Amino acid sequence: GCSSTGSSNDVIKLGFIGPTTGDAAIYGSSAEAGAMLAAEEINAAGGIDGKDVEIIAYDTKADQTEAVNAYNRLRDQDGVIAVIGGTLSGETLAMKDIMVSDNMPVLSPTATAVEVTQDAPNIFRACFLDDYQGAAAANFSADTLGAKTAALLVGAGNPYSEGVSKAFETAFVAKGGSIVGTESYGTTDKDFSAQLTKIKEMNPAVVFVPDYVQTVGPILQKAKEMGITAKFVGADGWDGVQVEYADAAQGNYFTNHYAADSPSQTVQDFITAYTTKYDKVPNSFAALGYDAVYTMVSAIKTAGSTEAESIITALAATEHAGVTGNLKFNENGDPKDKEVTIIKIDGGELKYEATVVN
Amino acid sequence: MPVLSANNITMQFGGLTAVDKFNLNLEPHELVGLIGPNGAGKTTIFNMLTGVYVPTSGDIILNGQSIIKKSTHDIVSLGASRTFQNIRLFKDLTAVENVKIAYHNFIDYNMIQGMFRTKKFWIEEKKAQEECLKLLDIFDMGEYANTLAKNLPYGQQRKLEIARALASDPKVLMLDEPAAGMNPNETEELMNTIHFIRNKFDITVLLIEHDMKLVMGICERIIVVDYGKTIAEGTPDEIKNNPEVIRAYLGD
Amino acid sequence: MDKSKRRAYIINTIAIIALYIIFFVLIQTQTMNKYFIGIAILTCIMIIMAMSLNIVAGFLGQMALGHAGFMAIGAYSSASFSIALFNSGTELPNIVVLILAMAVGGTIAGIFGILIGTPTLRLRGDYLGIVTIGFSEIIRIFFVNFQPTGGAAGLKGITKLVNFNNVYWITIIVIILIFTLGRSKQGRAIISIREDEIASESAGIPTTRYKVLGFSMAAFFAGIGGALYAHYQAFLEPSKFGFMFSIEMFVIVVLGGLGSLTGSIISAIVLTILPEMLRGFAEYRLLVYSLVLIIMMIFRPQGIFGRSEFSLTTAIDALILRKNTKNTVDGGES
Amino acid sequence: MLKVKDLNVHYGKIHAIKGVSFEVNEGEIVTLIGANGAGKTTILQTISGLLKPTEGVITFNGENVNKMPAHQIPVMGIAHVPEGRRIFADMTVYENLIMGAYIRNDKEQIDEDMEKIFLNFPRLKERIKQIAGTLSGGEQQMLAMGRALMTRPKLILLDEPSMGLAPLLVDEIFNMIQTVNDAGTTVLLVEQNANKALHIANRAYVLETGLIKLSGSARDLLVNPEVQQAYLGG
Amino acid sequence: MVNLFLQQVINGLNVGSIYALIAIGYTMVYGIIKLINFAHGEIMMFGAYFAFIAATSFQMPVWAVLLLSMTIMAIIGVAIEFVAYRPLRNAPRLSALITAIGVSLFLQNLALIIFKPEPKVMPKIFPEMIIKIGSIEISSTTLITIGLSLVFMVLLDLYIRKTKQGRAMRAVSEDKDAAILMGVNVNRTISLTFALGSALGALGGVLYSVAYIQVYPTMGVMPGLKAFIAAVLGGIGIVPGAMLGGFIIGMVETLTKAYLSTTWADAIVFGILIIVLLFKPTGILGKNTREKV
Ligand SMILES: Nc1ncnc2c1ncn2[C@@H]1O[C@H](COP(=O)(O)OP(=O)(O)OP(=O)(O)O)[C@@H](O)[C@H]1O
Ligand SMILES: Nc1ncnc2c1ncn2[C@@H]1O[C@H](COP(=O)(O)OP(=O)(O)OP(=O)(O)O)[C@@H](O)[C@H]1O
Ligand SMILES: [Mg+2]
Ligand SMILES: [Mg+2]
Repeated sequence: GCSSTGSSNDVIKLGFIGPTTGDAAIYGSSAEAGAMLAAEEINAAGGIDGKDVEIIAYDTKADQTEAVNAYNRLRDQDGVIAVIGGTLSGETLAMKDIMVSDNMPVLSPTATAVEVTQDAPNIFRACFLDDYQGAAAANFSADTLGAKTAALLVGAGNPYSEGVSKAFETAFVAKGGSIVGTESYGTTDKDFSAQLTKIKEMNPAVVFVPDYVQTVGPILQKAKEMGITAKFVGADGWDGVQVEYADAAQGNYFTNHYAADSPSQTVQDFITAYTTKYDKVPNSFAALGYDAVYTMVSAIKTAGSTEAESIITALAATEHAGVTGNLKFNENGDPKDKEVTIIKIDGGELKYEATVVN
Repeated sequence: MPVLSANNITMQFGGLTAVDKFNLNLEPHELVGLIGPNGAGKTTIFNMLTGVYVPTSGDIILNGQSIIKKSTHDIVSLGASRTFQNIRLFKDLTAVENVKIAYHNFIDYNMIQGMFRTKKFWIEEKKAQEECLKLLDIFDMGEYANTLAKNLPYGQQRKLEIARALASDPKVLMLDEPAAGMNPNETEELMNTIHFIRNKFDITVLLIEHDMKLVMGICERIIVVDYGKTIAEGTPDEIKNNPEVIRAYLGD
Repeated sequence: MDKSKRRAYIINTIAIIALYIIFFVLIQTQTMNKYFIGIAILTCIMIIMAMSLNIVAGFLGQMALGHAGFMAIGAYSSASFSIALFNSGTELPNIVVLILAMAVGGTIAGIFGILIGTPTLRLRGDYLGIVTIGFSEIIRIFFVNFQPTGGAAGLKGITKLVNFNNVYWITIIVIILIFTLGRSKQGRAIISIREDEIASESAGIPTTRYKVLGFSMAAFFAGIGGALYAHYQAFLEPSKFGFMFSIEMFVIVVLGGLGSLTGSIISAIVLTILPEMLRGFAEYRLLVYSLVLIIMMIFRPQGIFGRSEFSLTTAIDALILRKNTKNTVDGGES
Repeated sequence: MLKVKDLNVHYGKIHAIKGVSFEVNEGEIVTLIGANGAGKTTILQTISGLLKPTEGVITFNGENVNKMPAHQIPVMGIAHVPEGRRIFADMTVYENLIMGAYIRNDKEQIDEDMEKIFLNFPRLKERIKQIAGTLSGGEQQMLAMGRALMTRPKLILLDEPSMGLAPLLVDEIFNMIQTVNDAGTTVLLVEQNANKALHIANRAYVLETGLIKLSGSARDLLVNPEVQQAYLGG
Repeated sequence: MVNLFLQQVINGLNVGSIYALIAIGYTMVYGIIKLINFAHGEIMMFGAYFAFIAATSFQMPVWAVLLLSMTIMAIIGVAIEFVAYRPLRNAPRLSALITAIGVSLFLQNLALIIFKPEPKVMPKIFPEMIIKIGSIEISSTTLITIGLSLVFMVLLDLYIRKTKQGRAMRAVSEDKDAAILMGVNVNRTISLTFALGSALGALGGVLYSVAYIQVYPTMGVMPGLKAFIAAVLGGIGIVPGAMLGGFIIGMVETLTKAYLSTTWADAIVFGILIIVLLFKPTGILGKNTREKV
């Protein structure tokens, strides 16, 4: 290798790791798109003390081995000084031990599993933890929607879906509600009629479906066809559902990082810039990828150095007001006091409904 | 006491009775021919005798032991081996390897000894190599020992199959049309070989063949089947002049 | 052991040691960074996987599309074992733990090989292929749902025990063992089944027993590969062991040449390194990779080596011979 | 009718046919005899287009055969009963015969021809619904012959049709060949059974390792001491 | 309860008929060149994309959407055979299998680059209606899916069994040289087989995407694998077997999810497949012909 001795002088190299091919491509490529947009904006605004930020992005195919290879390469061949990633919990956990022993400054935009940041002083994340928004959704369902009964529809084998729904269950029961049934589906399932038929019979007030748009969309569509009247509630994976599944999602709620109709200039600018650049509406992955880069860059600026230890120290103390809210970290490296926004889907638009802080 | 006997064996394929209550008694050291029209059931009889097919009914006794329902490889170790009507060699292996595979049961080391190549491995392999080469030499095939079976001339392939069948040290050797595709000279040579191995290894030979020169020339006894049933049995001379056999098989 | 064999042994031993010294120097002088070391380790593991798969696919001639399942069993069982061992406060040196874990992973995978092979190996060709896919998917789904090993979220907290040093020697040993297996009476019996099962039975080979033996040996070595993988990655996700991974291994074996162990080795090296070399292509990476695969297959349909083995001795002889004919009229003994 | 000129065929590096020339005239029975591996099968396969010659010309009724795609050759009137029979093992006997008439569209005459074949081979009629792969060797040979005749060929190439047949059937097959020939089909016959072949043939060529070594009228060759020595077991 | 069950049976028929259509493509190609055409799932995916484009960008009527998608994929199928499989016609079977895997990966990643990973929502191209039989509700889409599948399957089966071209296909699949000697144009017959198989695969893709409303680059993988299993279950190479296998897999899958377990559904489907094959080693309709020796 020729560039194995740290970053060269005129650019500051950051790594990005996430799946951009294979089954999970949609997550990695959204987060990557957000990250790239942020870097572009930062460079247009003068970069870091005049140096451009360069993001080197590697695909993982959502495969743990690939993730480790990608990370090793970013470190040894490309000489990045910090990493944005991984995008999925699994790939991030696979890289965790090496990242920790390298003391690499890492900010994962979207890895939600609890262990990602545990015992890892150099690893941070921008997203909520699973329990965090699960509880928020439960509180909202119980308090605001006044639901006494809820059914869970969970993606089995999908840690995100399982984690969030477990948190929902705990919080909902703590509020005195009862879970009338839990149905699950496999990660590659496309046919949900069997499960929904059963849920219809249970007749709950709320159905909690924490999953991503491409799964939630068809579920909502089918539910509507079957005439299920319960309210559907979801989590940040729903972001984007208003575009293609507006009818089916009408009148339902989900927890998110920000509201598209928020008066915040940051949010509006982001949405405009993203839509212009990519010709599509950003989802939560894109927003988190975007914020992660800004946060990391802000920490590097504060550190005034490309040296790992000072970036980590700076990161731990950083506070960044981003699209997804005000990001600052607790001692674990997880977001602290991050607000959960409740969104209502109305007429193909995402409408701000409430803000919940756990 | 016969080495191999079949009592009323029958084989049905769906509605078709390919072999019908067939009986056979092979005495030690005999050289017997099994002839009959195409489709008479000769190969099917071989398949039953060697455990490739399980007879619909009837019993087969090899060396005093019933081998009905025994698997082919067990029957081989009990002393009956065969060749095939359509040559079935291990095409991508050399001639000597083909023979060595059938010599399998006489090579004595286990997998661990083989993988770690203990002394036993070397001794046993050396012995196997020598024995198998010796066998090839009997068929004048020493020069072909390291030739891939598929590259052997046709006649040599036929002989290799016989050598392979002999490697398992059978008491009964069954040959299915060994001279098929051979010209008269090659057939002549094959006749001598069959005679020779029968005496050298002191075995019983049962052979199917349509070449009457070969059958009449070396068989001591001939069994004629038609439609799965024995229609005649006797010495070559008796068979040659049996009107029933002439009608059904020989033509005039 | 005759003279030429002894000579081959000596040449190969020298080559193995020389290769190790080269790596050792490269690593010590840090000419080879961690990224390359990581790839080298993975390559070793993939060599073991490909060689072991070659026992079923190449020697036995069966279409086995579920090798990832056995690897998963080996990985999970060895990892659970080492985790339990460390939790019990063992004082054993790491290499001993690794060897024990490999033994556990290999044995359990081998046992599953017997359990799965016994009923299924009477199926032929593509039917066997699909059943092996089926079993390996069932194994994967089991680990997705099995909470004691972390379920879908994965198994964490495995101690990293594998480094280039130990994986190199373990790979060499596995290579040698699989080679010698192929050239023993058991190996011959297994190969004869590939050539012609009916003829093999008729030559007195208990084909069912040897099929199961071949299958379980493949599973055993796959389990060892899995154990190494677990203790290199230090984290296991069930999704890693999906259908596509089995296919990937199968591709390696076919590309190397079914039945050619040296082919498997070369092909494992090429196909592990290729995707890394293509990283620069970003989203076009897999497009290029698949094109390379198609083109390689069209130009070398029988695989890199077909069924033959690459022999260092022969290669050296060929080199010397060429030199000799060039330089002197009389090649003579060398 | 059929003219083979200076034919050379290679299998990779193996030079199997080394400049063979011969011809078959309309109405004749010509036989090619030779030891195993002499190249008889190779020649027939080249005529029917399954193999491409490296050199040489094959003309049939004046038309250059080796320039046309192999599947056109049966349309020209050349049928080939291949070595090892090559019947469609998973199809029924009936379907095999119908496949023989693939290039024809005259339904009634197809039925007629089939009846004729059944007259010659009653065993086939008995087994009309049997899956061809389970027929015995001899039965398969009859089927292969029948299938080829279904194309209504002008020239039929026969590759060791008597191989593996019972003596009675061998006679029958040779009678068949005679009948087919009498009915106007020209025959090129490859045989191991040189004796029988020479008895029904008009002319013969003796092939040895890819070269024609002798040729002449069948009658002459039958009494040729060289031939007797090498191929007639005399 | 009974109604619920019947409802689930209809769901099963719906998925099953799609699996069956896709499985036929596998089986036909397998039958003729003994190749598991791994790219078949991707043929189906591209078929769905073309239908999506035709229906959204060009607002074509439904018959035109189907015709267009099937025709384009028939052509692409033939092209794939020509470029990637024909050069390997005489190579070992498994080599061709590897190119098929290569083609599959290639097409999938090509789609990823062209169409991006986000799923597109397939419009409802069939007239929308709910048909009530007793208290069971069936959507017109379901009925049309099942109906179309059945019609095409029956036509194809008749074609293969009764016509000259169909017989030629079987002849080529058994022995290419012998087929040539009968005057069969082998290349054309193989191309035809790919065309038919790919067109049916495309139809399956369109129906699948209409039923599950999405089109995305990896959509062919799972139904492709399921259809492959279906083909094997029914006896690979046998068209009616593929149909039967497709319906069985669809039904088992749906009923397992409804009554046994959703997390283990795929494992159970595989389990059943394995058990069936253990008792019937060449698939349900596979001929159990012992090799004649
Ligand atoms: N597996 C099978 N399934 C159905 N029928 C079979 C099977 N094997 C053999 N047959 C039938 O059984 C009869 C006897 O066949 P067999 O092969 O034993 O004949 P054979 O006497 O060896 O004839 P040949 O001399 O032509 O080889 C034939 O009619 C054949 O069609
Ligand atoms: N597919 C092949 N590949 C390589 N060499 C071949 C192939 N087929 C035939 N040969 C070689 O070509 C030569 C002629 O073979 P061919 O089959 O034409 O002989 P033949 O006269 O028909 O013999 P037989 O009487 O055994 O049928 C032989 O030396 C043979 O080994
Ligand atoms: Mg026979
Ligand atoms: Mg020949």
